[in-house]
Amino acid sequence: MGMLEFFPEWLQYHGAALAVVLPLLMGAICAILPSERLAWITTLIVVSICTVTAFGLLLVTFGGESVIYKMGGWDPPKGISYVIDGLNTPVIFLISAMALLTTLYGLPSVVAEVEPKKRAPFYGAFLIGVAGLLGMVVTGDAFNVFVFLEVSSISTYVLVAMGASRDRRALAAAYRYLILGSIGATFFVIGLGFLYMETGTLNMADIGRKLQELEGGSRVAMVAFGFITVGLGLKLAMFPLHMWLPGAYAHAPSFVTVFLASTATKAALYLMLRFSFTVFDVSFDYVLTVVTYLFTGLGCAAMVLGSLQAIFQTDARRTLAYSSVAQVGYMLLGVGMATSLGLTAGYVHLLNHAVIKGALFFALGAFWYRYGITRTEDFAGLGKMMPWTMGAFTLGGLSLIGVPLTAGFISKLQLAEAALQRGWGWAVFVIMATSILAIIYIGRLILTAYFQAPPEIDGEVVKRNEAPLMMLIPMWILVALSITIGVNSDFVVQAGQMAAEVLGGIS
Amino acid sequence: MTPHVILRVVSKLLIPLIAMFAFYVQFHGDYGPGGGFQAGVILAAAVILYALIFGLDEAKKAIPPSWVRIGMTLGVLLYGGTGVVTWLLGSEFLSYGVLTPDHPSHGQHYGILAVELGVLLAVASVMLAIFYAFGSRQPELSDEDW
Amino acid sequence: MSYTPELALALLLIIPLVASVLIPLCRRHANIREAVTLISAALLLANVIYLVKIVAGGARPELHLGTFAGKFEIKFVLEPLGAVFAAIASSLWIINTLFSIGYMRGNEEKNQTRFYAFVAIAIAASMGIAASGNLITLFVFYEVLTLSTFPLVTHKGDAKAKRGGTIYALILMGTSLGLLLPAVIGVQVIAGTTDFMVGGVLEGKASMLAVSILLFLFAFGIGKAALMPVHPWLPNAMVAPTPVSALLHAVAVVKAGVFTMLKVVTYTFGPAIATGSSMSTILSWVAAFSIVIASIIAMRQDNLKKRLAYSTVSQLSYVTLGAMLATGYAIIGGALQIIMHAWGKITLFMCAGAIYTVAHRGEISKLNGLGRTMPWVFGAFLVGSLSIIGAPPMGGSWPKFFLMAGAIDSEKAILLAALIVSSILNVIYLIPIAVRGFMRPPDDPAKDAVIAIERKKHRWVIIPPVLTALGAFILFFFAGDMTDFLMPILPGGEF
Amino acid sequence: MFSAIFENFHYTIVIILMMTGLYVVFSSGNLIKKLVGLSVFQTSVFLLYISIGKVRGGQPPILVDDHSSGGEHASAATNLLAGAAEVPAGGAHHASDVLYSNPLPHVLILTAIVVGVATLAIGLALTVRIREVYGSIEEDVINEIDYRYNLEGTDS
Repeated sequence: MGMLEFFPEWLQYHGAALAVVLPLLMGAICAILPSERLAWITTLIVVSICTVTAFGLLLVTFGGESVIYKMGGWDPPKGISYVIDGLNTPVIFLISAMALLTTLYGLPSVVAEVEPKKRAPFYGAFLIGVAGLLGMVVTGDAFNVFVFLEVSSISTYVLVAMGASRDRRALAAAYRYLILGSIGATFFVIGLGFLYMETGTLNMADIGRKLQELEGGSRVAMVAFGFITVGLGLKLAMFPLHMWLPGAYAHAPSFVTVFLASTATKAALYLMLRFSFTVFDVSFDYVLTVVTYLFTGLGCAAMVLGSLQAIFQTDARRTLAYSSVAQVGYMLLGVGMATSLGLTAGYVHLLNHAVIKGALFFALGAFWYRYGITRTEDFAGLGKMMPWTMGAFTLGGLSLIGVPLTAGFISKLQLAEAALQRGWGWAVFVIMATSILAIIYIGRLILTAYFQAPPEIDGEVVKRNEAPLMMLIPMWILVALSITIGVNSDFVVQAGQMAAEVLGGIS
Repeated sequence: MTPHVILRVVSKLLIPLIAMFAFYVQFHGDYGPGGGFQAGVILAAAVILYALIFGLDEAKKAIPPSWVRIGMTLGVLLYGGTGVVTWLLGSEFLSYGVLTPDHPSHGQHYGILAVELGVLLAVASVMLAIFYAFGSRQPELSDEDW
Repeated sequence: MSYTPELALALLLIIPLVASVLIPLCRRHANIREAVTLISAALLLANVIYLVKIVAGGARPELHLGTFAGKFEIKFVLEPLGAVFAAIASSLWIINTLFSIGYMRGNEEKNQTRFYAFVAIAIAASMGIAASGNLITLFVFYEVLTLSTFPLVTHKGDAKAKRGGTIYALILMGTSLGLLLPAVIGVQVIAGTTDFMVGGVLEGKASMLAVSILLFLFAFGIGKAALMPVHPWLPNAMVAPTPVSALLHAVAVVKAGVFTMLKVVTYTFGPAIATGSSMSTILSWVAAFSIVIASIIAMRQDNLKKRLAYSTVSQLSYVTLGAMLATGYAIIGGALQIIMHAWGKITLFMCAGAIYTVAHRGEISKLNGLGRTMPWVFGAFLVGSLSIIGAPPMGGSWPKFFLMAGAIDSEKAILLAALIVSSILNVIYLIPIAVRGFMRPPDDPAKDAVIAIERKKHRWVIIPPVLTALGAFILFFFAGDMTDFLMPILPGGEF
Repeated sequence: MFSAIFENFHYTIVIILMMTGLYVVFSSGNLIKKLVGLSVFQTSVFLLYISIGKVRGGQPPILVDDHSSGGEHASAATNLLAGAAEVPAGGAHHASDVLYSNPLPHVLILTAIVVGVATLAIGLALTVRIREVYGSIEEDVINEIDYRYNLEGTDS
């Protein structure tokens, strides 16, 4: 890793804290900045620094090392430690890079969708949300996870509610998200309480060690695992705990939707992995049972029912939101296999899906920006009205379906292979059947866009009006990335294998 | 608004006491129960009481909302800034020991003081901000319609 | 860089891809645009001929493009079957381009640039399929072919095109993602590789049950082979302009399907395993059933293109039947059928397109006496029909002969009967079209006189079918060479 | 059986509060009442945490011995944490001569309370806004309005 030389020694160690602290502090400053442009520039600089830092950390772990950052100089398990290892650096990088892209996209988008007075605080809330997500991924302390989980959630509620100036349903959606999100977080914290009762420590690695010594622990540990699973399940929109997701994605400002869709559920899923496989361990009966039957079962249910619901939506954002529920199902299925291959596949899909969904929601945001379109029937003629954006949407859609030479194909290939290796032939058919459902709900949008004439207003055909460059660039970066992964997926698969190595799983 | 004279007199007596108590809790947090969180809430309670008795506008004159907003940020920055200083001194984030290298426990003392002060500022400001935000909304319906 | 077989192999893909990039760049100048297509087609053909010679000499040029998704490899290896497919697709691309120029300009179709660009991509995908060295590469290009032909099928962009295109995409993508991909991954998991090897890779690794399941998945997963009941996409794809139907639905797409079928049976399963499974017997019955039923449906179609489409469904199942019988004769017969049917069927489609361009008629019942006005077209149609039917001395007679020999070899009298019945049905639904054109009196001689004048303008829709008809005839004499060329695909290298 | 309930009465209370809170959240259609339920639910968790920090016979975790020396300060804190680890096991005897209750859950729950307050504040703010734009804080009514909006695509 020759590139690592560009990153100072200091950053390789302190980067873990920097990536969290910087957006947190700057978020607070952003909230009181007088000018929105200033706030935007601050945000851009901060997330750029985070991205570079995250990239450095990624290189460190690709080099096969892991870092334990001692917050406040206290040694773990007493102090809070931040852990950088193969499991979380890809997610850290994903979150910060997506934050960077959405910030670029936000320049036109936020102006269109958020009231002028609220824009600077909006960026503040966004930065704090980024800090929360990064924090919950980076921290090695279980209670700290809860704190950051809530930091990110609370800022997310605010961000979703900001959609109210565009669509009042954002308020109801944010409220629903708040109730369910808080219940989820509370369940999680109850679980942590039980875990603390069982082991007397909050350091995740230490809990893991103690539980190993206790060989899985007593019923208290089981209850703890149950609560944590439900709590995180709510956060990651595990079927049937996904009720908050469609509304939140559909009515939030486009900016927020993109960021949420590509990072929030992913970070929660990362935590689920972390807790199920490293804090607890699949060698414990109850964990294995939950992972094998619950994750797989609910994953498959999500894939089928989420895709079916996606087909019947009249709002394009809702279609994609339900599709996200289904895609989380794919990840859970991979995780549910609990084999090294399955974990790799689930993790790879986690990364790929973030790229794909990000591109798709970027495109939807651009449609709204130019023509105020969200309903599927209004897609008529978009192929002519916004060829570049619709092109990006089409390529992203194909990737979601899982067409070869796109990222989605890599995910499905890996998942199917892992399923067969595990001896789960039926799972392959669920995967493929839901791909066919994806053809239907994506195809419907694409066909409407290309095969129906643009609408007429006052007898005049609506003219071509492409999205601004600041929207097209991040959109096409993700589309290009999706195709790059489809052609050469080595680095993503390598990240997946690295994560699977940390997780272990059953052999 | 002309509040009841008893309330006015009693509150005038109480508010300084409440503020004093807040600072007691704040600084005694080192040795006993207390700290920035609790002190912040108590401090905010003093202002809120003032607002309840004399009206929101009076309270806003005393503590303008812009101060509150700056207070929030300042609190967070004081907390984070302490960490940044320890960073600049070449140690981990919030590792107070480096503040006074020859006597680490003193550094810890100063560090925690700064951090708790930040917490006090932030919590008090946030509490006030929430109160102002809710209190200053103009209900577009009359009370009977609720 | 010297011209090596490896480079030639890469050029197979590069030439049409470069063409697909250049074509939109020259969209302002129609003549240059068409010239680009023609030149790249010619270059491609020259390249393929070189490769065919190399392969005939026993070499198997290889090219690795790297791996993706862990252990799956993108890899090209050219072997006789692939060389044959590449040769058909590239040679017919030239003739079809000539025809397209005549047709697209004659009918003043819109978006011609898009049309030529996507045809070039489709050809690139076909080349990818032909040269693929393992199943996963094949699958990738198989999907690319589906997607790149979608804009061609829906070229007209109206509601009918949308409906046809939807069915086309849904069935082809549904079967490939739903059945073919699991089968491919199944092979990878069971055999540890998806490479194509003479004699198969599953020998001794898969249980009989697994072989049966995989065979089933492949048979229906390769939707492009149009085995009943996954055939409806083919008649529905006829909403496309005729050059598309001609090139893609007589040559590239459907042939990609049956080619995959043959390749899978010979190189993945290996004839020995394939014949041993009772699933192959069942599937050969399905194929026979498809042959007969599709012929019967074809008889009932009045729309010329629809009739040809069902005829294609029927003829494709010959190849599937050959693959499922999996004896030496049957496999070679299937491979020959790919070649012969391509030349025969493209003739018929081009004739249909010529009739549509010149006379604006698409229904068989309206063709009375038209043969007198358009003798060359109807003559070519007759020759093509005879080749499809399998009447000597047309190229199409050889595959029928080999397949019957294969059916006799494996002692399946019913299949033999099905082949014979089908030949009779072919006569019934194809010959009357030409007969109607030559023998019946015209419905409206005045109109036909106008057509006779009109005809002169449309030289480029009439010459290509005549050329391919000639080809279908000449191929009869080269069957021996082709058989020798294909022989190495059989384990042991003999029948 | 009853004795088990009374011996662990703190758990009983926690469970009752928890179930009450959850029930109110899910059953009530009024947005404010839902928030009340949520707060009750969260409070039950605070109680749960605090009750597990209690060590039988333990004193409030305030240093009674000389705290002039920073070094000892730190070591006492360390002991507290070490003690915390042994709490669940039952017997909490350690080197220090004073038996402290475990302070860590208190600290944790302080954070959780702050989080709860923030959530509540945002929930209430949202409710106020919802009341302004929908004219109601009953979930059924809001859903009905949204449903009609979805069907008709306009704000009639």
